Amino acid sequence: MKARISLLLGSLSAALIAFALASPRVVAADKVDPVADAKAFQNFFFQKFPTVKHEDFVNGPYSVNEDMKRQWKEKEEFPPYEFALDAGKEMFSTPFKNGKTYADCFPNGGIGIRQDYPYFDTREGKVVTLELALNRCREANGEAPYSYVKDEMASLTAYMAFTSRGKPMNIKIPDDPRALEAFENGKRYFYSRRGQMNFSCASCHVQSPGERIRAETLAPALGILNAMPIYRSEWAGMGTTSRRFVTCNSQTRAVPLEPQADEYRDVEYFLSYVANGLPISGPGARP
Amino acid sequence: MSTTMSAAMKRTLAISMLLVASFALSPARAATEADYKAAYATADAAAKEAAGLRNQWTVTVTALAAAKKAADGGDFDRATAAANEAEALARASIFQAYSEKEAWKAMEIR
Amino acid sequence: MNATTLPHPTRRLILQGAISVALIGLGNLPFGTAHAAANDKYPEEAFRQKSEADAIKALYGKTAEPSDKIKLDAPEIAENGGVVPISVTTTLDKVTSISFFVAENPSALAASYRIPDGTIPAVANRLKMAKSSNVVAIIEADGKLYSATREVKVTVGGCGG
Amino acid sequence: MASSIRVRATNNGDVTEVQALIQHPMDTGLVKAPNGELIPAHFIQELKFECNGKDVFVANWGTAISKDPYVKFSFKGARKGDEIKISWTDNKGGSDTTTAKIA
Repeated sequence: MKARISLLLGSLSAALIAFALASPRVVAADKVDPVADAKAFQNFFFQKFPTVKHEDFVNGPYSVNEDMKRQWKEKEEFPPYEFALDAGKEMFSTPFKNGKTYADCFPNGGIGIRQDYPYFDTREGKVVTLELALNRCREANGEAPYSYVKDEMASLTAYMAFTSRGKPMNIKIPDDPRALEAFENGKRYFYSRRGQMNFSCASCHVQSPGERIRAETLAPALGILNAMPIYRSEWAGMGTTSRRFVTCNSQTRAVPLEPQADEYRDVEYFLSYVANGLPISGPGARP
Repeated sequence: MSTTMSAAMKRTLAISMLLVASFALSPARAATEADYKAAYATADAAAKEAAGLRNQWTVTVTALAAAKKAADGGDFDRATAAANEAEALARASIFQAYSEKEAWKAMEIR
Repeated sequence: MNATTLPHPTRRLILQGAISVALIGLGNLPFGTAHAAANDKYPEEAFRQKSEADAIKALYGKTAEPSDKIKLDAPEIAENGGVVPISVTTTLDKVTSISFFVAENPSALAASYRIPDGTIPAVANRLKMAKSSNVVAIIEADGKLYSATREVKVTVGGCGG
Repeated sequence: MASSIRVRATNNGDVTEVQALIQHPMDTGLVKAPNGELIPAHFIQELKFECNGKDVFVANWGTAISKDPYVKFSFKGARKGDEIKISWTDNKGGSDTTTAKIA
């Protein structure tokens, strides 16, 4: 019985791999051109939703669904992330045991800089996200790092995002082949199907934004991280970018990677870069 | 441009689903502990390969756990079936990882 | 059960306490001992009722008739069952109480507001809904009860996991 | 620690609009914790707003009120600078109170 199964398996995958290789879509590895990618990416959504103002894309599902926009406007009068914002402000000014504060770790004291994150660290040769920089600041000052998916990290990033509200996303790709590779790696992750559901981020956020998966309306991929961190009614709590990536993975039945894994840092780098110019709108309230 | 490709993708998904379903039905004489151990070993190896490709499926992990749980309970029929299912799922996720190395370009906004 | 000892218990209150305790023993309230919600006692009994009709009777002791002078605002599809923004406003006057009921919730009564005079008869709040259900707003105006109903669809989000 | 009650009261002419957001879990008692046990019911039962010595709004809440509850109402007869006292009590005897000036 065992032999029969592996024979069946072998022949099946051989046939399919042959088909995949012969398919017309196999192209030579083309040159990585982030500027062109960003332009194409933005134009795709501007044409798909001609009536949506460009800066509105940062409001996720609310930019493409009127009934939900009304519910959102009502919530924004007194948003549920108010507590996280106050907690973040308080934490930001509370000195560490060694007397230093987060302001000492960040340019401009950490105020109004969220739009520059994530950035490519040429010394480390990797993408550094705001959440990673916050934990590195804590560790450099002898404090224990926070969980990437829990409230403390969300409160800190909520306050830093709030101080950048309205500023256009401003992600830079230095002239460094490793930076281009990180951008390409992020793009590849964004478009690759995974999990038993066989979905990629693009299956939902490029092919069917504005449509519903049960109660949830899918947000367009353009500007999808501009509102991070978000208070989600679904979680009845705050969610960092890391928590969003981890939960999205498990919804497609893919085992999530560890928060701040290279793939997550690169896909955040890709998604933020293609949203350059669109305003920061965090912290956000979402379904 | 992308429509032909996604039809092909749908076919590969359908085939892998059919493959998984066929395992549940295959009639077998009562599986012994040895059968279970062999099935579990190959399933575990396939799952490790999938994890190495950073493309593990949650259902593979649950199927492996179900196999171990059934085996602990002495039900080697169910344990072996679950282990075989885990192997099939792991193989499907491995196949997905390899095919996506190129297939993702079809969906890319250009 | 609600044996909060009052500083100087009057005979009527003791009697009333005894009656409600006796009736609880019977399991249901054959006749409403509750009085208008206008008093400030927490309507424990009404919050325990499963069905909307029993909850209204326990809270107000009378039945309501629909009125088009009530504007009940509720989403057609709830963004999320845990946070459903519901608001009501009315042109009825002498309003003394506004309450919200979610028929399909484990217990129907969600909230009951006392509206002293001088307060505008309108309330906005965020409710939890177990599943798709009718949401009913009841307004007590000049001693009579009026109602408005909206259906709100609720389902989980996401694609599975 | 800051109060659990956030209030915004704005007056234009005769009508004062009051919004309140309260930090509270509002557990229904019907939800299972990750370890499988039921999280006991823990919810605000009464929320009272007083202004110039008079109750202007009293809320009696059950288990169907959202986590971090929000409520909005308006009332007449107050002026800018008047003070509103807000207090709540929950089914476990917990409570909190705060005051807010009408802007």
